[in-house]
Amino acid sequence: MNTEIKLLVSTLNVQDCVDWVMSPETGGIDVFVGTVRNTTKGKGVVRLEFEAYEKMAISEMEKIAQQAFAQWPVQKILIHHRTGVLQIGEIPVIIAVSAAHRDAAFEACRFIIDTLKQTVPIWKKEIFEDGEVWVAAQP
Amino acid sequence: MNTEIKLLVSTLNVQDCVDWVMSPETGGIDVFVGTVRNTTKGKGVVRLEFEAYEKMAISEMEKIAQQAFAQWPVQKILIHHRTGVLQIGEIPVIIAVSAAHRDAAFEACRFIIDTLKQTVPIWKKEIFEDGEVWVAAQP
Amino acid sequence: MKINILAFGIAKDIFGSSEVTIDLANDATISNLKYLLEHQYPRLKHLATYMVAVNNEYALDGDNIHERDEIAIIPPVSGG
Amino acid sequence: MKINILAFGIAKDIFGSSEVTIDLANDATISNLKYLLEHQYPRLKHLATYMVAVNNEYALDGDNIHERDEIAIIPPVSGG
Repeated sequence: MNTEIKLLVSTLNVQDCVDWVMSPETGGIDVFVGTVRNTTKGKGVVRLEFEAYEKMAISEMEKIAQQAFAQWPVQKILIHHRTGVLQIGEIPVIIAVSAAHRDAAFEACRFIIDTLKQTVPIWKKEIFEDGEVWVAAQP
Repeated sequence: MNTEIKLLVSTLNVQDCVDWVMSPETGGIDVFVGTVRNTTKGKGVVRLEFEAYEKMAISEMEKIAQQAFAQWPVQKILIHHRTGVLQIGEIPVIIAVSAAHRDAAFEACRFIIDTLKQTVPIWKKEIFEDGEVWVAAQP
Repeated sequence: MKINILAFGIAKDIFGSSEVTIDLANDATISNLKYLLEHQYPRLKHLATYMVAVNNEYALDGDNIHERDEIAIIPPVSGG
Repeated sequence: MKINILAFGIAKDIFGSSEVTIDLANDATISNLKYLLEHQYPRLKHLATYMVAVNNEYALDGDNIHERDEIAIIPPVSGG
């Protein structure tokens, strides 16, 4: 298999992700690591909560990986996404892409995170000191 | 300090690099991991040897980092480069860039590896079964 | 036909539940479903947008709903 | 003046040493140095290109060389 796509409730590990996509034919790996910021639009964030429609989220992430394989000469694609409660500095998502040459890895990785944010049924709630909001839900 | 630039003789560690660039203000980290491929132009590679003009290499990498800070709103930049003998699958270079927003991290990371390959005085010798060659030296 | 509707994110808050049951005509479309839901849960109309998924695929307004289809309300996603 | 020249990568192979000493006029330029080196080590002319660094900075052909400058021959780089 050249994809590993998982929703996880435990801490994501960057080294494991790099190790999984690496092979003797690999010349370059691009890794995107999302992290929980302490502010959003200038307002202090206490924590985030992620919820997923799990089966469909996996299937949409697999589609994105297949689109990336169709567009760039990449070798392996890994997408790990957290669900549940995340504190500041924790990692909601890791995307790792290996390729013989780096341009393909960079471009596919950026395509995957950009598309994931548009199509994959995962929702993020920001918890502030004085309330909470589902991100992007309201106009 | 918002840069960490090192030439190292021991194995590079991706997790350490991500941990170093991450801060509570970080929303996204892009990491480029170079790896030693088992072939070059269809010919089997046995191992690589990297040599650096150390003081100048550090100073040129620092310049590239400063150019990246001038062009993109990024927070921290790490460049770790190996010297010495590397086997297939080992990591010659890790570049990690953190930013509040992912576009800046992706663009700065790609700029740094592209520029590093053009200007930083580090040389790579490919060792084949039947000989060896300094990469890019001959026309 | 009785159809169970799964709800996620803000839709779960609007429905007050992660699953609601709606009575639909046998040849109902996604459009018909949205109309009924928006009548019963007017706050749905205040979302930036929302989609309906049928059997884990995004559906179009004209698509028909069949008994035993897995239907889910997909408010604007915000993963990553 | 006697100037030590550091060599790296293929330049080290061409010189047969990581450091050679060249006798230069006091007002010598990078161009003068390259001319002398290429005379003494003709294989330098077969490189794709090469640069000279003075005190850890890339130098131009017209730049002057001073006693105690740290001079290095920089064949095409291939890091990363």
